[in-house]
Amino acid sequence: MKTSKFVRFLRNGLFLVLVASLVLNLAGCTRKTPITAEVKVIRHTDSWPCYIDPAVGSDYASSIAISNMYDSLVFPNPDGGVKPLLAKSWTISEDGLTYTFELVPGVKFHNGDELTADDVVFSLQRIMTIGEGYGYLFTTSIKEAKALDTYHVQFTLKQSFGPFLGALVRLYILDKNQVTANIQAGSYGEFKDYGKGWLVTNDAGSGPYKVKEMKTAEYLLMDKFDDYWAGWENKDAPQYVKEIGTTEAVTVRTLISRGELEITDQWQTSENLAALDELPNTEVASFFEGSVLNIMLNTKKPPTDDIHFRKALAYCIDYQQIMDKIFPGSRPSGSIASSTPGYNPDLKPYSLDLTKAEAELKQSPYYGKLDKYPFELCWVSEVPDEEKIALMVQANAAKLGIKVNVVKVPWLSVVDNLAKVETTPNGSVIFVSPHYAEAGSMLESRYHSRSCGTWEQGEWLQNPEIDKMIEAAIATIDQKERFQKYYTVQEKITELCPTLWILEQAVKQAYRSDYVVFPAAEAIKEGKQVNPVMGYNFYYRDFKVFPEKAQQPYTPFTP
Amino acid sequence: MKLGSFLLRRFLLSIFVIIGLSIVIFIIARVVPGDPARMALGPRAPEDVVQTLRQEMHLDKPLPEQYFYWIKGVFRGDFGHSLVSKRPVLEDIKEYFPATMELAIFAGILMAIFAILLGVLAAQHKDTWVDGLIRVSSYFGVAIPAFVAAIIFMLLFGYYWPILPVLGRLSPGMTPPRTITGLLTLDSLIEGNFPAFWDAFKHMILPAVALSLGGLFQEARITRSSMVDNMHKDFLAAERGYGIPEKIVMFKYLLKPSLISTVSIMGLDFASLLSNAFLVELIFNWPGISRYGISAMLHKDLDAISAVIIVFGVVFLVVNVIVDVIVALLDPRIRLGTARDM
Amino acid sequence: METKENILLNIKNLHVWYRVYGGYLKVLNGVNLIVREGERVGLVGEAGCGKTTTMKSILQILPPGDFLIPKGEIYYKGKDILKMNFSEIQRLRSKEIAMIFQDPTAALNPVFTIGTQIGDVIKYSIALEEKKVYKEKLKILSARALKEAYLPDPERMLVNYPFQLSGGMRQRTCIAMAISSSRNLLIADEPGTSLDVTIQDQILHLLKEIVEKMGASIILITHSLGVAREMTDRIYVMYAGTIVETALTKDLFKNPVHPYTKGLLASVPKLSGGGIARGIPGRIPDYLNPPQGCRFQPRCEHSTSSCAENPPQFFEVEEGHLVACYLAQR
Amino acid sequence: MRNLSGGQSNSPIAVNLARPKSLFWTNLGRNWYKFSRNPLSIIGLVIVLVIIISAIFAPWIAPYPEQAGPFVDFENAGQPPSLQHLCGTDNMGRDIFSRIVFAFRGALIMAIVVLALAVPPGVLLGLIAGYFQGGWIDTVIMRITDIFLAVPPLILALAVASVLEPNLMNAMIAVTLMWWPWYTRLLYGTASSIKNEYFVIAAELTGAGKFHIIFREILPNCLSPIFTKIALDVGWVILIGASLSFVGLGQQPPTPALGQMVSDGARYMPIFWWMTIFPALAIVLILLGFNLMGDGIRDMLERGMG
Repeated sequence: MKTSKFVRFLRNGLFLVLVASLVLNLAGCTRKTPITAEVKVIRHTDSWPCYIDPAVGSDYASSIAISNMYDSLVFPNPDGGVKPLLAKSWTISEDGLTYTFELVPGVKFHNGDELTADDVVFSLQRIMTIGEGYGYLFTTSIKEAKALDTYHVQFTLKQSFGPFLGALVRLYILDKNQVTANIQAGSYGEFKDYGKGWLVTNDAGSGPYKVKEMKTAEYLLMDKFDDYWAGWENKDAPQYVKEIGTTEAVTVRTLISRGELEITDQWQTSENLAALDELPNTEVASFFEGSVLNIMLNTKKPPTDDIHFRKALAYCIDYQQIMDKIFPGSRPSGSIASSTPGYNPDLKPYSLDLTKAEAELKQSPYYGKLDKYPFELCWVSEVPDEEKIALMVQANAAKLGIKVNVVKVPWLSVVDNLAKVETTPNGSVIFVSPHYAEAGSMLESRYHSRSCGTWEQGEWLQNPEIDKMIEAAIATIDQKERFQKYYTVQEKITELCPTLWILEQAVKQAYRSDYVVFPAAEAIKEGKQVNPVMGYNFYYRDFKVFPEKAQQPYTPFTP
Repeated sequence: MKLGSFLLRRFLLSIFVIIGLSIVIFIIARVVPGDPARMALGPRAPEDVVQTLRQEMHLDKPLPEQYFYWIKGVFRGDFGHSLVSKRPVLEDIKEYFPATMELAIFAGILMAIFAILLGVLAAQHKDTWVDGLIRVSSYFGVAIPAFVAAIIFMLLFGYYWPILPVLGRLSPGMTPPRTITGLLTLDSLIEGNFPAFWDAFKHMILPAVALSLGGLFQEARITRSSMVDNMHKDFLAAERGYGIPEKIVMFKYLLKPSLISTVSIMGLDFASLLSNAFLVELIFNWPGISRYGISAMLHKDLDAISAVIIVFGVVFLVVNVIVDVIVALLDPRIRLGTARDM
Repeated sequence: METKENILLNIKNLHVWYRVYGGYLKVLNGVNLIVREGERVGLVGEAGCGKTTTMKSILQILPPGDFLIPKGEIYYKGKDILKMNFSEIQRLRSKEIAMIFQDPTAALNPVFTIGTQIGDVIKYSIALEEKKVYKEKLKILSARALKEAYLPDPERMLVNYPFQLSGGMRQRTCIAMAISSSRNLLIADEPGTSLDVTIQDQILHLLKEIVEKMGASIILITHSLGVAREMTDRIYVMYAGTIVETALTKDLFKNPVHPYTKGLLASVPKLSGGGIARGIPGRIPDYLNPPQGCRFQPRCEHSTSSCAENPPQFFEVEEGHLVACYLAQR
Repeated sequence: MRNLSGGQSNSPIAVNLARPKSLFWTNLGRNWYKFSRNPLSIIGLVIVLVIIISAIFAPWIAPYPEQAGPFVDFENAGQPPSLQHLCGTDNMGRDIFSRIVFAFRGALIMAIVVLALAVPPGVLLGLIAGYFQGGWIDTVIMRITDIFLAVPPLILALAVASVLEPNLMNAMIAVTLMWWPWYTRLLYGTASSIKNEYFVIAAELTGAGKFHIIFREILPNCLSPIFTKIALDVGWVILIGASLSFVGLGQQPPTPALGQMVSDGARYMPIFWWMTIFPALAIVLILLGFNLMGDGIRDMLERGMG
């Protein structure tokens, strides 16, 4: 054939294309940007969605973002108490129903407006009306709030609420004018959408950081609010903070290995963390924020409606192995986390004891006909480690002849299922952490009848006695007395054993120790307490970054 | 011109199909248990607020009426609100759609070029090792699902031989170009921002190749066989015999008729390419509408799901029309109708 | 009278094999054929006996890839085509020899206009001396070529696609392509057989006229002896890939020697009564493993043992009348 | 490939009034010969057989059958491939090879159920539409089909599966819903061409009922294209199933499914690369096997009809 010429032409063409692309790639990859005077930045991955509207967000990522962009009247201490922030002082009426706060004058919002009592009242009404996120903290407790004058605001409570100050940490103050200027059509009467639409990607706060760019489902970029009213004595605080919306193991490891990430999220599997720990200049910081891994047992559905059956389960689980193998660094937990102020240290958590388990099971009415009562155990598909827990429990329970069906459920379905008692499974593997740093928070949101139907109570305990005890405890103003009452509530609950308290989870994240000072990590090293309020260990105002100290690999950040 | 009327007919049919599709989607989206309003506002939202939202979403009306309101919105570009992003679905779509299109178009181009190149090569070297190699690799090319290819590429070129970026559209720290078309490569070229262009381009390579593989080899096979068929046609012998140079014969007189069958299946291949994007974007963390669609599906974000599917429906219809037009342009018998006009 | 000069085409002992699954089809088995300048040569034989293959191998346009020429030479103006390089072949195709294909519908590319196709033919035949050929000039030339083939309204014809023409017009188009630039040898492969008789007749006359006008030689392939008789000076009878008999047309019809030729002549239905023709029993042999000796032997009533063993040589029965059959040997 | 009608339409001139028997059955022997002539088809067949057998006898073939279910053994988590664990172990210490073998079951069940549910209605509608071509029935059926064909099956299947509870059953329902239209379209083409065959017209003239014509005259001659498509589809159904479970909408853990194993493994890339690669290769193997076999069957049925 006389086509050889043509073919050669073709072959060369193809070859050239391939070679060219290859060479160019190599060239493209080998070029490294030289390290110059660096911007101080913290890049941190976390689970998405992240809602930066204080009336909407309440999960981990949101709490971090909000606590950095907004100020509340008080600021949480590591010991569980609070210190003044926007409120420079306050008085409490002896019946504990009236709180009066005096605001720091001259506090400026990010847009320059001054923060006044009006804004406080507005923010409170807003979160109470919308009722999402942390709203319930206040809908349940506050009767009314009014601005006495520019710098004085007064709250009147429905009934006395001991940990009110702790709860107030979650009342973030928005700029009334800015929000009302940006309301769109919505379902909240005169306030239309209450600025919800606008606040999805903007902030109206006065906090140390402000939104620079919000790319939904991708990242939140905050930059330092230079004239923050409380000033910046920490000169090495990050100029930019980027919350990257992924927990994909592959992504995270790639970012770290390319020096494009300072701190990872806390949702990495133990295998990943181990792998990350191997990397040079990368450490894994591990601390407790009161987050407890529960297996909530539906006490209204057989067989888990029987206390002996529940106890049998509680005694047959190999907690130690779970803690060693699945959540290394975690510790046993009672009905609330031991790191939560108000935890009863005298209570001994359930532990593996098969003989006790046998004994309990024998007393159960279901003993002998266990096969008739399948035990359905759901785990949240978004948290892969939960599958291991579920399978461990399944294996352990098998020793007693209890058959456990493990079911994988996406988070939103979990929320749906737990809304009704009949759709709530026998067991649900769920993490819960306190909303404000005190036992009362956890006790109320986990075991009070009021919280039935929310994902935080899969037990359907509905025990009037416990309800009363919790309310009484919370109503107590004096802390010592209050904590005593917490103790008794915990005893009572532990006795009922409505939950398998698997462990208190150590919040673990890998971070670049060579050039980032991570306060919580330091505190742990010095054996100090870390802040028990969710999100406040990522209060970036206290962070220190020294890009010039960064070892390779390091990719500088250009906003 | 017959082509015009042909297009008009296609267009009308498409409208009908889209409406039908929207009904199907609507039904699918409404069979879900659970109350969209409650889902939108969260478990702790006060009942009265949820109730007002229900009325706004017309959830209290009978289904047909609900559909009417919904479709009316859709035509006005209002796809409702996303549960996850908490903002209008349209905005999300505007944001993510270009990314997917950029990837798909690039992959499509790769597919077409290499399919034809390999096809011609195989036909040229019929029954030689070249042909054999291409045939064998085509069996694998068809048998390796895009998402498997994606993962293998990621492992190879992301870790063991890290010459290509494996995540997202642009390296962090790379300043993205101003959004004009939304296609990063295009925008950066328009801006003359070449590092950004090169970076964006490199990010596209692996996902695009993973996407194009399947169709590429199938089309290469089709091209080859139709070229081989045509090679034995008299008209080719004639054109050679009348002294038309080999290159012209090959590229003009042989390729054009042979491409008809290739192009006509390209539509289908492009469709499957786009549906594969659903998994591939997930793997390469590509911020496109497919990944958005998946997350919407996992979060039961109904409005978003419906919107994504409608969008894809439209895209496919457009693609099919384009393919038909190209085929018509290639083949006069279709364009002018086989009737004799004289 | 056999002078080298006036021999235009000389095919010597040409073998062509086709590669198929499980072996080779030995289609041409030593074809010998001579065409002198200005001569009109007929090539007759039943369908599938290798006529077209022979012609295609002259132009080197056999289907790519799956054939080979184990031995033989094709001399054109004393130069072996099989040894020519690419450009020489190119020149041959565009200046010297042109072929008119059997089925005009198949011979025209369905997806290009007549104008494009004929235009390219002219462009590249002229391009050899003139470097650039202008569109306008091309158009005029193409139109002229069509006119010479008596196509109505040539300009309009140029923008038409083959499927828009009638069979006859397609055939004329093919001819137009073949004659679009002057040629020394035309090969007409059963022109018009796919058309009805009247049109076929017109086509044949057109060819005759053209050949006379161009003073070119022509090889007319046909399976109808009638056509051959009125169109040609000399006839080659071909059977199963070999030439079995050749003679001046009048001699051949006067005394056919080879049994096959006789058979052919006998199978022409006589207008003057005689009824249905006798025809030849049997069919073309299997080319995969053809008979050892004379390929016609299995169908031949006079076959002897020697026929089966080795193929007969040519025997000259009279001036320029060669027969490959032992019957002619005496 | 329009003229698959039992070889009849290959010769439109030949007027034969006798209904041809479906050549598929009569020529089984000859077809097998054709099929076996092509080594690739045989390879495909072998692969398919291996997969089917290992699916059926999984408990005996898998070295650690118990690990294909709920099982944790953190001592052996993340073992690289070795003689004890051909494909290594996953992050819960389960033998990946065993899980792959068991995953074949789910895959095949998926294919069988989906095709069993999707083909009959698809074929029926196609036949009817094809037979009443031009009528309103035709229009209604084919327009509905168009709607379902407007978006590739994977996307709609994902959508349907996502609004239902994620599990194998719902995944199968979702895929089935998306699969029938392809058969409707196929049969529409075939049936509408066959209905103009002489033997059908003849039957009509002899006053045979519509039912008889559709099921006795037309259907038998559509068998080969149907079988061909089924043979080719098995692989694709399995692939879509894998894609669904890759996203987490298919078979739920701890029951193993290939797609789910691939995506789980991806979380541990590149540390435990074997967690991903081997299930992925298993998918490739399935597709390769069924494609090669399908091609073989198509060649033997389509070309074989002439």
